[in-house]
Amino acid sequence: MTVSPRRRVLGASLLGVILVVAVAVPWLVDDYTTALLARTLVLGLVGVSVALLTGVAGLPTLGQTAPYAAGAYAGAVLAVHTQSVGVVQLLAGAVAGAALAAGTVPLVVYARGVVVLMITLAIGELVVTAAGRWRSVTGGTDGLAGFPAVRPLWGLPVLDSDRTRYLYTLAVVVVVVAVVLLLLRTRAGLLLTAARDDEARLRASGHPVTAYLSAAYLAAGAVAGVAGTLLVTAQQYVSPADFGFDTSALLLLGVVIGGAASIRGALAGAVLVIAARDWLTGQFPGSAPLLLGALFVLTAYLFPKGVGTLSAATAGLFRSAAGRRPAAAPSGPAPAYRSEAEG
Amino acid sequence: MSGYLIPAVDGVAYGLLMFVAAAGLVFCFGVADILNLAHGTLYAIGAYTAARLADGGWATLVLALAVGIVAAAGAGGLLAGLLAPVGRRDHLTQALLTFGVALAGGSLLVAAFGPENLPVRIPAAVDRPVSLLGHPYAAYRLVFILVAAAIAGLLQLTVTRTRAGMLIRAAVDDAEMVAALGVSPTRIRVGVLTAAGALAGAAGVLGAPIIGPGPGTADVVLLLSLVVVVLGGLGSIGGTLVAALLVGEIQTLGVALLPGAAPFLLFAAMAVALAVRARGLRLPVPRRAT
Amino acid sequence: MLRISGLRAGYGGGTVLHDVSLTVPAGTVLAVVGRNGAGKTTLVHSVAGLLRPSAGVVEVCETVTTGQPAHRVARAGVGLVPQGRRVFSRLTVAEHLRLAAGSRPRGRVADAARWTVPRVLELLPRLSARLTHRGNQLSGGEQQMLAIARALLIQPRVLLLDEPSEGLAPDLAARVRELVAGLAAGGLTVLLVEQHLPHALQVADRLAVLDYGRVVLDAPAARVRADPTPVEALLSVATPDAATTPSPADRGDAPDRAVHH
Amino acid sequence: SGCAGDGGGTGSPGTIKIGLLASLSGTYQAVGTEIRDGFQLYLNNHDGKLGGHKIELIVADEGNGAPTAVPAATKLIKQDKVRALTGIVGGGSVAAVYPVLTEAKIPFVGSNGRPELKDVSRVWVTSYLSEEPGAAIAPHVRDTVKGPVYAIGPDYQGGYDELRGFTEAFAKAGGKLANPDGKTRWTPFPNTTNFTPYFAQIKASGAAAVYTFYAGSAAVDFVKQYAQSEIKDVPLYAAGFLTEGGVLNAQGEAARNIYSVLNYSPDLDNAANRSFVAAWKANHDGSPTTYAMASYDAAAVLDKAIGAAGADPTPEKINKAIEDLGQIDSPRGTWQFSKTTHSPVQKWYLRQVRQDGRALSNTVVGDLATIGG
Amino acid sequence: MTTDLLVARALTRRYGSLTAVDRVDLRVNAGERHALIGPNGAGKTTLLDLVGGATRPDGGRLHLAGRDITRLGPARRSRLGIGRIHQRPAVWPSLTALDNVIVAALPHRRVGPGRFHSRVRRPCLALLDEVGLTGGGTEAAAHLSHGQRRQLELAMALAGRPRLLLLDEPAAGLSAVEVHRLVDLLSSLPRTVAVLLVEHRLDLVYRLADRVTVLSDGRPVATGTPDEIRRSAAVRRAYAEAVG
Ligand SMILES: Nc1ncnc2c1ncn2[C@@H]1O[C@H](COP(=O)(O)OP(=O)(O)OP(=O)(O)O)[C@@H](O)[C@H]1O
Ligand SMILES: Nc1ncnc2c1ncn2[C@@H]1O[C@H](COP(=O)(O)OP(=O)(O)OP(=O)(O)O)[C@@H](O)[C@H]1O
Ligand SMILES: [Mg+2]
Ligand SMILES: [Mg+2]
Repeated sequence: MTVSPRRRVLGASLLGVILVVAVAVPWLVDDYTTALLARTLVLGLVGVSVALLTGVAGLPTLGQTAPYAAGAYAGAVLAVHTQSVGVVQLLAGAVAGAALAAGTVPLVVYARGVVVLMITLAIGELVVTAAGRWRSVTGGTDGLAGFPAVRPLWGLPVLDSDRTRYLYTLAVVVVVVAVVLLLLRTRAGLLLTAARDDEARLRASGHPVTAYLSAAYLAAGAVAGVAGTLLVTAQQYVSPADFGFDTSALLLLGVVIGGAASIRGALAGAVLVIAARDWLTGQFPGSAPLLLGALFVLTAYLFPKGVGTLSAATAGLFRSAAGRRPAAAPSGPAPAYRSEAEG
Repeated sequence: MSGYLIPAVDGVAYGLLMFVAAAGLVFCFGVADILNLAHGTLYAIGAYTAARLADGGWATLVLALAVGIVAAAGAGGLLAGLLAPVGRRDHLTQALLTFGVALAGGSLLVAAFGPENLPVRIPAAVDRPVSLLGHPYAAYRLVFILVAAAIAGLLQLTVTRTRAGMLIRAAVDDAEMVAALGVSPTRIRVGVLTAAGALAGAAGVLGAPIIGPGPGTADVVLLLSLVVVVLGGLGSIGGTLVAALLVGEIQTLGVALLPGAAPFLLFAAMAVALAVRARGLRLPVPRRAT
Repeated sequence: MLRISGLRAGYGGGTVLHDVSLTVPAGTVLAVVGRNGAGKTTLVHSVAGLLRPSAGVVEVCETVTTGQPAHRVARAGVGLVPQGRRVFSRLTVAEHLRLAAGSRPRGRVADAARWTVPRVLELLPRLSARLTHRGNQLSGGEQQMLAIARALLIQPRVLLLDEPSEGLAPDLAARVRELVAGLAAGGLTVLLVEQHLPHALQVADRLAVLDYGRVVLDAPAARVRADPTPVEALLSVATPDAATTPSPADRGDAPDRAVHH
Repeated sequence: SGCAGDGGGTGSPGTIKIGLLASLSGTYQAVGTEIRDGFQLYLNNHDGKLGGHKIELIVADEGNGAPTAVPAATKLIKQDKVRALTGIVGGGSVAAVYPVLTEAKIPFVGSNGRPELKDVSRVWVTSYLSEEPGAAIAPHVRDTVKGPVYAIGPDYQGGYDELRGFTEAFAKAGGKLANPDGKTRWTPFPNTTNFTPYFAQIKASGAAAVYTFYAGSAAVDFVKQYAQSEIKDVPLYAAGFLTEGGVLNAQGEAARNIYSVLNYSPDLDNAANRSFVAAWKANHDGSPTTYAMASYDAAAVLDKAIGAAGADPTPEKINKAIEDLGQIDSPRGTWQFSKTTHSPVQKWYLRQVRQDGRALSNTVVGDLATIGG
Repeated sequence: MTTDLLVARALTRRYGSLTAVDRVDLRVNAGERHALIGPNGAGKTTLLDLVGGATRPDGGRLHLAGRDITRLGPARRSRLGIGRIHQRPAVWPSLTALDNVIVAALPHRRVGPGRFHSRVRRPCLALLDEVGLTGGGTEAAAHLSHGQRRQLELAMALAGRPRLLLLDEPAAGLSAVEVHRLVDLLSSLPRTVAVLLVEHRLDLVYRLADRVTVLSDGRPVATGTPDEIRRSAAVRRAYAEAVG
């Protein structure tokens, strides 16, 4: 929470440069890259929701594809049947994502660590399976395509080129990420960090920790839902394959690479991983997995900081799932928690 | 009624097969707390070895077992070497590294052995149906009753009775204090991953006739193993065995009883079981900071 | 013996210990006192190899151990009772003892001086009633006893004790002090961190005061026992350029009220 | 005309870029490589030219499905600016790539997957529609099997289509399903690795035969477990993919005697096939599969169409030329595109897994109907 | 009766065959300084856990100011006015020292965003000063030494403005000055705060406590004023036995 003013100015100007470049990009690259970037941004936004849970709240998740899918299908159904106004679709996506999260809250918020990982994995798989079978709404495993073009707001022109779709995606992602960042600067961020560090202590201080975690889970669901709706716009197509296990795994790893108890790191990490995958698939057909695998191994070495920040923070929680005490910092002794869970 | 008998028996055999396939992960993740997402790849090494070496005779099966164990153990050791220079040793970093290795290793295996599912030949004596209470049943699957019992017993003994087992558990709690007792935590980690590789390799060779070598093998084995290990309560070998049997029955008897819900059964059961257990542990506040 | 010279150590760039030099001859106890955050634990960790010093030399029984990993240092004969106990939460008391007793440090120990499990249990009888409890099922004091037992069983020639009596009931703490004195008499080298000056003086042959990471006093204990005032002053008066822990407002009447009972 | 550079990208004059998208990594890599090699074989046999133009074939990796297929296709279309696209293993991938295709108005000559699409004016496939194998074999099964037939298949779109083709035609032919509720039994896909509980159900249903469709490792598991199950003596009929290509090798003895239906078999006796098989065997171990054959035909289609599209074959002209192609001479026998579905009207064959020299192979044992479109 | 703040009746906690807290009756009056002493493993921490809600009793009841709190979770109890420091200091390592105190204070001080600075932040800073951690509390708690963490946790407990403060060995690991400061701080607490103090430093106990309860093997063996306890043979026996 305490950043020196100089660093703040530096950070702000860096952010400004990045934004300017991001806006200018479609005029600098071809349509293919523009379309790719739009899709990547969408996945970056899902990455933000993953980081919100994994890094900030300490609930490592492989299941954000579930609200992502809910948001996507909500947006798609709206787009096909009635509504071509972007904000309405986005709102519907957010509601759908949050609703799906609400339905699964009791499954998730009591568990910790790897157990959360497996529960959310199961939720994600169940939702994908359901999406593949609910053909009347989702078009089954073949997916849905052929949506009428979106208009961002009433009265604005429709988005019918890669460039406009990219800019729309960028705008929404920037707004949502800004909102998330602002929210985390309030006490919410402090409380979630504390919950991640030591939730028993937080309870002992009078905080309703489960409620906090539920709120974070709902919020992350809404963010993923918005991303889902954006996917429909950016990609013009949705199918259950978009929400498969590979996507969740890559997003989680992207977040790890981003070193993201910081949301911005997560966005960057997820964008990086997805872009690398898509780019590698395009440039080195057939060798993409090999190169991507090597890339993961390398990042673990090259950016120990990025990986480290998140890891340090989550290591403890991962362990507490099994009732183990957090990893000892190299210097200070760490508490030896007792656990009835083990007895 | 008897329509469910074979699925029920098969559930046991299939569950035990999964326990064998998961054994390496039980050891390195469940016991030693090292998240190894390349576990499926280690299994695949064993399975490919079986496909290459076993020709239907007992001698070659034994040879395949030996080579598979050595190869996968070597790969496990290599993995430990890769993990060593990384400063932080939490699960997410381990996941990143080992997943990368799994991705790359998977493509290398496909490059070496081709993209096809390879046939695995086993001795004719076990490659046939036997009569089980009047129903024909694949004899080879019954092998896993013995193998699983042996592995479970061995693991349990190692973990609870031997000095190595104590060191591994201690290193999970506090690696620095293990070092302060004069034992190098790095050596423990190398030992664990090598042993886990050997287990996975053995499972790969023996399991190859059922979960055979192919491009999807590693993923299937990893996913099922993770499910079994986490459901088993991370670290308890008895618990893992029970979880494996449970998953086996869900996949067979459950499917037989509720065929319409089959696609949802495994994951729904897993999510609910884990959530109920987590909630059960949480409500009376499990952790106490003294 | 233990020789520390010119030691500098810290965390992530910040230096905590500045040029610390101390010598503990075999068969003696050096007590280190100092205020919270003075760097006592940092010193112990640097000696034990848990923290890599940025400069200086640590010598254990004529072998330089600086920069060696902790397990090498331990095998050179250094036993550690860490601050905060750090017992293994998933190992039972019996397993702790077996594990520590089974480690093979370098060098021979005379059989009479050898620590065995029965001998340790005789010293700390409470533990024998808790043999099947896991580390996380012990009370704070019991954990402390276990940490002491664990360190003894690796047959150390140099023993580092970081506030070993924290959480022990008074008579047990006294017993630990007796033990420490006895160990030193038997030829062990002991570095004891102890907050409570009178207790430290009871067992120490020398006393070092650490303040803001520097040794501000290093004197024979007998001299301090004869006149504790300078040390008491050191322990309560903060240096003016204090960054994190400035002087208490009420330093005037601090020493005697706090330390006598 | 003045629009030479229009769709041509930067290739040397006269060179035409064609994009081929297929799974070169992941679960379907085996099929993907066959598709690539089939197309390449045709090119090699024709001096690297199609319709007289030098061809620059740009290959991209479809990966496991839509999420990887879309960026790869987008690259081919928007960056490489190919004039036609071919390949694509998965129906889901085709559906996912479809919007990009439509937007760029590029013709697609697919060689495997083909989902249901609203507008196929630029979509052609040289393989078949998923319903067709089942529809082709159903009357035969009805006639030869004395009793009800159990239908079982994987729980995804391809499975639905394949099995629907069979069950509808079977019912129309007067056949009766052995499934207790009269509906096909779906097995979770791709998670099912153990089929024994289903075999118990089949046993209980008293089926006289089983009809199924699986591909890849599920096909291996299904066949191997079937052969050791309590229904091992119940005749097994399947869409050809159950025993096609590498899976047959992995199934080994367990696959013996399985009947399957497919539009191709390497032992077909016609001139085109003889030269195709010979050329294939010169470069590869083993016989070509229907995947390779379909891709080979896709190249043939493009060859003819580009040849007919004049000196400057724009995507638009190529598409128009495909429309007017007529009969195509192929290793599977001659066939032509249906006017409505843009997929082949072709002959189907009944095959059985039999000993062929030292190995087992799919041997044609009879002709089935000519259907399609 | 009305002055009873905390009433425990027949409170029991078993761990397997071991009864860590055995039918303990305990009364703490409002504003009372009540010390809990006893040998290692006597059940003191377990008793504090039961009062704070970190563990559930196997038997007995617990009342706070007349209200039955036996079934309430630790968060509810904290909001009813029970504050606590742990035998092993428990802080949030990735937050700064100040944020630790602020987070501990939040549930107990409902303020609008505008008043946050004056109503929460400033008092929390002052608390840090009071326990002896100054410098603005900008250091991450992970970087504090053991003793500093204990000081921090005391500030956190005080930030909740508890009616009942549970202190588990607050002086352990504190240096002489800090112990002195602690004594001052505790003696200067307003009489609206009751303290249940577990401490092995008997000098502090006798100085601070109004009443002392001695626990041995989970049973209370004596309760009385410091003077009575100092003279009690039972107490000496309980301690002597622990040493064996
Ligand atoms: N992991 C760490 N990272 C950064 N700084 C640390 C770390 N651990 C300790 N410090 C700082 O180093 C200094 C010395 O800490 P140390 O633990 O050595 O003190 P100590 O003398 O043992 O104190 P105590 O009596 O409280 O145990 C303190 O100012 C502390 O803030
Ligand atoms: N989770 C647990 N499982 C089993 N036994 C436990 C558990 N927690 C505590 N005990 C036992 O209960 C007894 C009481 O422990 P407690 O921590 O209350 O003691 P204490 O009085 O605080 O001791 P100390 O002064 O050493 O801190 C001890 O003998 C301890 O071994
Ligand atoms: Mg210290
Ligand atoms: Mg205690």
